[in-house]
Amino acid sequence: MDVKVTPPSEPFPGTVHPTDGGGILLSTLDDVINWARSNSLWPLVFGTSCCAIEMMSTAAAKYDFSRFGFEVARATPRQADVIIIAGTIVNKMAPVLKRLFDQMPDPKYVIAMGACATSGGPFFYNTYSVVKGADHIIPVDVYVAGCPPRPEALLHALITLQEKIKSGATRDQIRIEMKDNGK
Amino acid sequence: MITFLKQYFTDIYEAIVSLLKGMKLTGYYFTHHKEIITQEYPENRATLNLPERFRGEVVMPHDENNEHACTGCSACELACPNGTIKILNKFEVNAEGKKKKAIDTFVYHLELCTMCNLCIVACPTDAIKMAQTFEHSVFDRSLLTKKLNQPNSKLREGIE
Amino acid sequence: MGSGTLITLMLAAIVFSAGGIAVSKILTKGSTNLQKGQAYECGVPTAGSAWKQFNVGYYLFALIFLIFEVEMVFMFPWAVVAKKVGMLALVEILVFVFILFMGFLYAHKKGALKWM
Amino acid sequence: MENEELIAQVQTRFPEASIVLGNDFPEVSIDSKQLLPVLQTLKTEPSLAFNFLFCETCVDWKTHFTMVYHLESTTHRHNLVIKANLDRVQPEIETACHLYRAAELHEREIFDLFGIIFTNHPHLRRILLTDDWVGYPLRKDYDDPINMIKL
Amino acid sequence: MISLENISASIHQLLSANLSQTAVILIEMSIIALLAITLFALLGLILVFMERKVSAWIQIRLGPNRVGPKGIFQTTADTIKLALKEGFVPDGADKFLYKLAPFVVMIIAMMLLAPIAFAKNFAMWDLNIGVFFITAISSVSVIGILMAGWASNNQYSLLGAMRSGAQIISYEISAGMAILTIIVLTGSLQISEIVNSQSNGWWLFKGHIPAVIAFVIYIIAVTAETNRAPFDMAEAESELTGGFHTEYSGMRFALFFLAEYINIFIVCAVGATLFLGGWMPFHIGAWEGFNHIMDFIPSSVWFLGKTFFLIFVIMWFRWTFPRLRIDQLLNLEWKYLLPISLFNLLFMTLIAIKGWHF
Amino acid sequence: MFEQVSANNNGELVINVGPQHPATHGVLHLLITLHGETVTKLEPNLGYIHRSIEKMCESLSYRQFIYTTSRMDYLSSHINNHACALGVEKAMQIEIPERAEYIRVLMSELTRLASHQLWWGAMAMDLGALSPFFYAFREREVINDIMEETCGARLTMNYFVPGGVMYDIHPNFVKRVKDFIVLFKSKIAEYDELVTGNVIFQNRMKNIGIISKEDAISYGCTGPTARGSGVSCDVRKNYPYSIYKNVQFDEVLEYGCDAFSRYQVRIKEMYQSVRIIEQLIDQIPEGEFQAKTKAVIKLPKGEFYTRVETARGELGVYIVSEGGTTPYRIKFRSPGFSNLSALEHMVKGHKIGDLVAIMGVLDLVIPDIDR
Repeated sequence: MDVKVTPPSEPFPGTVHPTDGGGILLSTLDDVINWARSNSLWPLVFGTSCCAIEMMSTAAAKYDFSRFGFEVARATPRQADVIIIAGTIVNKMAPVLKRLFDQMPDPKYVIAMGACATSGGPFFYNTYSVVKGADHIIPVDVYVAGCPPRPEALLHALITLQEKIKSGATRDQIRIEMKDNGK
Repeated sequence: MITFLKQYFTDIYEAIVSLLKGMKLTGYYFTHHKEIITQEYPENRATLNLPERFRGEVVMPHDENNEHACTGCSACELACPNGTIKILNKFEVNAEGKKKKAIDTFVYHLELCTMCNLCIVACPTDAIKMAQTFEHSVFDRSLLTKKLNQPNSKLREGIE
Repeated sequence: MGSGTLITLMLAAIVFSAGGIAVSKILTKGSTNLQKGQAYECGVPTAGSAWKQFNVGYYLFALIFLIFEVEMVFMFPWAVVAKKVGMLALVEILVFVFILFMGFLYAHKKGALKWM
Repeated sequence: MENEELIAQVQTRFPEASIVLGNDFPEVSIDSKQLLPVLQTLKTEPSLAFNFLFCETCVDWKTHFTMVYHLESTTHRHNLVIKANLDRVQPEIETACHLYRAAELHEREIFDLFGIIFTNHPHLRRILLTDDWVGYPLRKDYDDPINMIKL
Repeated sequence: MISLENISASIHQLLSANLSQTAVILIEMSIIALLAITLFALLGLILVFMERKVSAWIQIRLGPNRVGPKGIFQTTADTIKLALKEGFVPDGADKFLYKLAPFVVMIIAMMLLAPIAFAKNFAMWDLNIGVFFITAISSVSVIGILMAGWASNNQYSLLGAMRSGAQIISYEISAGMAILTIIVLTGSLQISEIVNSQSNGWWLFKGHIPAVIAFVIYIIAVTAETNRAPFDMAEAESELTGGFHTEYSGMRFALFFLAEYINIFIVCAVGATLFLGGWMPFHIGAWEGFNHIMDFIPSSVWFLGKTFFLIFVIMWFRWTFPRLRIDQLLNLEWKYLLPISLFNLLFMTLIAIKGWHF
Repeated sequence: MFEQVSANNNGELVINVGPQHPATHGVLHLLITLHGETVTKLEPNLGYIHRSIEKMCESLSYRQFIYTTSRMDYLSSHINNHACALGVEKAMQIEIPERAEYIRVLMSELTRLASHQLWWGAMAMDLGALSPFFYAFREREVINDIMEETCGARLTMNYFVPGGVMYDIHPNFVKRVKDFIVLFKSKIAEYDELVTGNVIFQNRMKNIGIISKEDAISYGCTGPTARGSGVSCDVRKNYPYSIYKNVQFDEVLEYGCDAFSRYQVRIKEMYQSVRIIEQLIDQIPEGEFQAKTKAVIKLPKGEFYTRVETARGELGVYIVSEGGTTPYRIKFRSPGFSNLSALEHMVKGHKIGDLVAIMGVLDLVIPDIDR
C-alpha cells in the first residue's frame, strides 16, 4: 500500500500572511479580490448530522466564527460562498448536494467537515446508502478530520481555506505543487 | 365596552412590559463587555490547553531510541469498528535466528477515524494513544492517511 | 435647484447600481451547468412554476389598505391648516375619521382583514 | 396486570395463539391473517386496553419473515408482543394503521427495507430510500456490490 | 465656524462668480450626485458594520475583528466580494423585471435622501412638502420588492413578496398617522420648518403624551416598513429561506441589502427630525451655560447622533425579539396601531387647537 | 415519489420545505400544500440521512455497535449508548458496579440538559430570535467542557461500554458539575425573561399544534411531545432502569396539548434534571467503574428489548440474537420517528410560521428519525 506521511509541524496557515489591513496596501487587483473573497466567506446553512452541531458551536459565542466575517449564514445558495458539508451524505442526499453546489454562483468553495463528509467515516463499511466521501459528488477544497471535529478544528479549516484563496491557487495547482514537494 | 377597553389596555401594558424585560436583558449584555466569552482561536494557540483525555488522533509514541511498543498483534485492527487501522506485518529474524512477526507498517486512516477509543482500550502493550491535536485540515484527503511507526523504528526491548 | 435634484439623484442611483453590476460583469467569470438556472427550492426540483393563480385574498387586503392610504393622503393638507382653522377642523376630521372607521369596521366584519 | 395473569387472559381470548414469556414481555404468536381482529380486541377490551403501539418491526429469518408488534397499555402499564410469521415469497399482511396511527410510518419503513406489502395501507411507498431503489436492504440476502463495501 | 451650510454656500458663490448659470447648475448637480453616492456607500458600510457589532455585543461575542484594525474593513471586504460574485438570472425568471427590481429599490432609497436636513440649513432639496414627499415615495419601494419576488419565479420569493406587500402598505398608514400628529402641531410639511419649530424643545417633549404615543407607533411602524425583525416577514430566513431575494446573488443582492440599510437610515432620520428636533441641539429650559455648550457641538453631529440612536434602537429590537406571525403582524396593525393612532391624532388636534402644548 | 401533485387552479401552492432549509434542523423534506399561507397538506419525505445503521450493526460486535448510536441522536448520545449497554448487560446478566450506575445517570442527565438547551436556542432561532441561541450555547459549552474532561469528546462520546463506563470520572468532575449547577440556576431566569414571558413568543406558541391525549397515544408520541398532552410516558418513572428508582424526581405533565405546553414541559424537565444531578453528585460511591467482562461478548439466543428515556422521548433497542458475536437484527425504535408522524395532524390548518414553530418545539433530530 502506498502510504503518505505528513511532514511534521507545517507552518500554521493563520500566521503565514498577516491579515491586518493588508488588503489596502496590496498592489495588484487580483490580490485585492482574493483578499476580499477570503475575508468574506458566507457559509450556506447546510448541515446533515452531528457535525452540524459542532458547526453551531463554532457559530456560538465561545468560538465565534464571525471574527472572520463568517457569520452571515445564508439560507439560499445564491448568496453563499462556501458550503460546509457538516455530516454524512447519503445516496438520496447526493443529488441535492450537487444541486445546491451547482446553484451557487462562482466563486464557490467547499469544506468537508468531519469523517463522514471526508470519506464516509463510521459508515464506510457495510452500509448500502452512504456516499464514501463528498468529493465523489462535488470538488472539495479543504478536508478536516474528526468525528466531529472540534470547533477550533473547523476554524483551522476555515483559515486554511482563506490561505488557499489568498494564494489564488486552484485545486489542480495545489495538487501539482504537492506532488513536486513529494508529499 | 368598559371591560373590553380595560382588557385592551391591560393587554398593551403587559405586552410592553414583557418586551421591555427582554430588551433590558439584551441591553445589559450589550453594555457589559466583560460578559463576552469568546476565545480567539488562532491567537490563543499558545495558551490553548485541551483536557488530556481529549481524543484528537491516534499516535504511536516513540522514545529517543526510535523504539515503539507495537508488536503488530492486530488487536486494535480487530477492535476498530470501521477499519481505520490496517497493520501490515513482516517477519524479522532476531538474534537467535528465529523468525519473528514484527510490524512493518501501521496504517492509520485519520479520515475514517471516529476517535472512539476502542483501539486504545484493546491494545495490550499500550503502544498507541490518543493525542490532543486537532488541526487536521488538508487540501487533499490522501494526506490524512498516515503511517504511525516511524521509519526504521524498532520494537522496544521486553515487550511481548 | 428644485426638481433637478431629484433627477440628479435618480441618475446617481442608476449610475451607482449599473456601475456596480457592470463591474461585476466585467471582473467575474461565471460557470454554467444544467441546474444553475433552475429555481432554488431547498435543493429539490420545484413542483411547477410560481406563476399561477393565487389567492384573491391577497389583492383584497392590498386594496383595503390602499384605500386607507389614499384617505391618509387627504388628511395631509388638513393637518397643515388644522391649527389655523381651529375647532372646525376638529369637527371635520371627526366626521372624516368616523366614516373611515365605519368602513374599517365593515371590512373587519367581512373578514377582509384576515390573512389567508 | 402481572405477566402470568395477562398471558392467561390473552390465552382465553385467543385459544389458537401460542404464548410464551420472553425475556422482557409476553410474546403472542398468531396467524398473520388473524392480525387485525386480534389487535382490535386487544385495543378495545377495557381490561387489556393496548392503546399504544410503541414499536413495529420485522425480522428476516431467511426462511420466513416475522412481524413484531410491541404493544403497551397506557392505562394498565402492561406490555405485549405480537408476532406473526409471513411467507418469504409473497409477504403480505393487513395494515394496523387504522387502529394505531403510529403504524403508518413504521409500515412504510418496513415496506421500504423489507418489502412487506401491507394491504389497505393508505400510501405504501418508499420512505427512506429513493423510489428507483432496487431490492430491500434489510433482507439477509440483500447484496449491493457497488454501494456496500464489506469489511 | 465651519459648518456644512457655510461650505455649500461658499462653493455656490465661488462657482457663480466664475461660471455661467447652466454650468453652475451642472457642476452643483454632479457634486450632489457624487456626494449622494459617497454617502450611500459610506452609510451602507457603516450601518452593516454597526449591525454586526451590535449583534455581537448583545450576543456576548466579539464580532468581526480580524480584517483591518478592529475589523473595520470587514464590510469593505464583503462589498468587494459581493460585487465580484457572479450575478446571474434564473432561467425561468422574467428577465426584464428581475433586472429592474434592484434599480427601483435603489432609486427610491436615493430619492428619499433629498429632503433630509443633515445639518443646519443643509439639505439637498428642502422642498415645501418634504414630509409628504417621503411618505409618498417610500410607499413605492414595495413595488420594487413585489417586482423582485414575482419576477424570480420562485414560490418562496412570491410568498415573501406578497407578505411584504401587505405589510408595508398597512404599516404605511400608522407611520403616516404618527407623522400627521406632528404635522398638526407644526402646521408645515417642510422639513426645515419642522426643525425650526423645535428650537425651544423637541416635539417628543413638547407634545405631551400623544407625541410619545406617536413616537412609539412611528418606531414600530417603520421597523415593520423596513422589513426588520421582529417584522421581517418578507425575508423570514427560517420560514422562507430568503424571502423575496431568494434568487438574487452578487451585486443585485448587494443592492437590495444596501437599500434596506439606507431605508433604515432614512426612516430614522425622519423620526429624528420630527420627534427629536433634527439637527437642533439639546436644550434644557433656562440652563444658559449648558445650552451654550450644547450649541458648540456641530449640528450635523446632533442630527447623526439622534439618527444613529434610533437605528440602534431598531437593531436592539431585532436582536431581542422573536418574529411575529404574518397574521399577528396584521392584527397588530389594524387592532392596535391603527385605532390608537387615529384617536391619538384626534387628541393631538385638540391639544394643538387649544394650544395646550408647550 | 409523491402522490400526484397537480398544479391546481384554486390558488394552492405546493412547496418543498427541505431538505436544505434552516427550519428543518437537518435534512427533513416536507412537501406542503398551501392555500394562501395556510398549510392544507403536509407530507414528510425521509431518508436524506438514512445511513443504514441497522444493517451496519448486524456486522459489528456488541462492543463496537454502541458507538454508531452516538451518531443517531447525537444530542443525547450518552443516553443512546446507555440503552445499548443496558440491552447487552441484560442479555449477558452482567452486574454493573454502583459507581458506574451513578456516573451513567449523571452523564445522562447532563446530556439531557445540554440537549434541552440546544433545543431552546434552536427553537428561538426558528422563531426569529437570534440572541437566545447564543445564551443557550454559553451554558451548553460548560457542559461540553465537563464532558470533554471526563469522556474525551464533546458530542459523540462512546463513554458507556458494556459493564460500566470506559474510564473513571475526572477528579475535577464533581466540583465542575456543582459549579455548573450554580451557574445554570442563575441563568435560567434569563430564559424566562427573554423568551417564555415574551408576548410575541407566547402568542406564537399558544393554541397551535394541538394534539389530544388520545391522538398523541395513537400516533405513538413519547417524550415531551406526549407529556405536553398529559400522557404519562416517562420511561424513567414507568419502567425505571439503572438507579432511577432511587432518585426523587417528578414526571412533568402539562395538559394544554399545544406547542406552549410542550415548551413548558421541556423547561420544567431541565429543573428536574438539575434536581436529579443535585441528589446524586455528592453520593457517587467509591469502587470499580467497570465490571469484568469477557473480551468477546456473545449474547445468548433470544430477543431483548430495552427502553430508555432520551431527551426526545422513548428510545427502544430491540436486539435479536442468534447466539453469535454480532447481533442478528437490531431495531432502534427512535422517538423522533413517531413524533414526526404526528406532525401533519398538528400542522394542518396553520400557517407556515406555525409549521416552523411546531417543528421547533417537536425538537426533531433527523438522523435519529432516519437512522
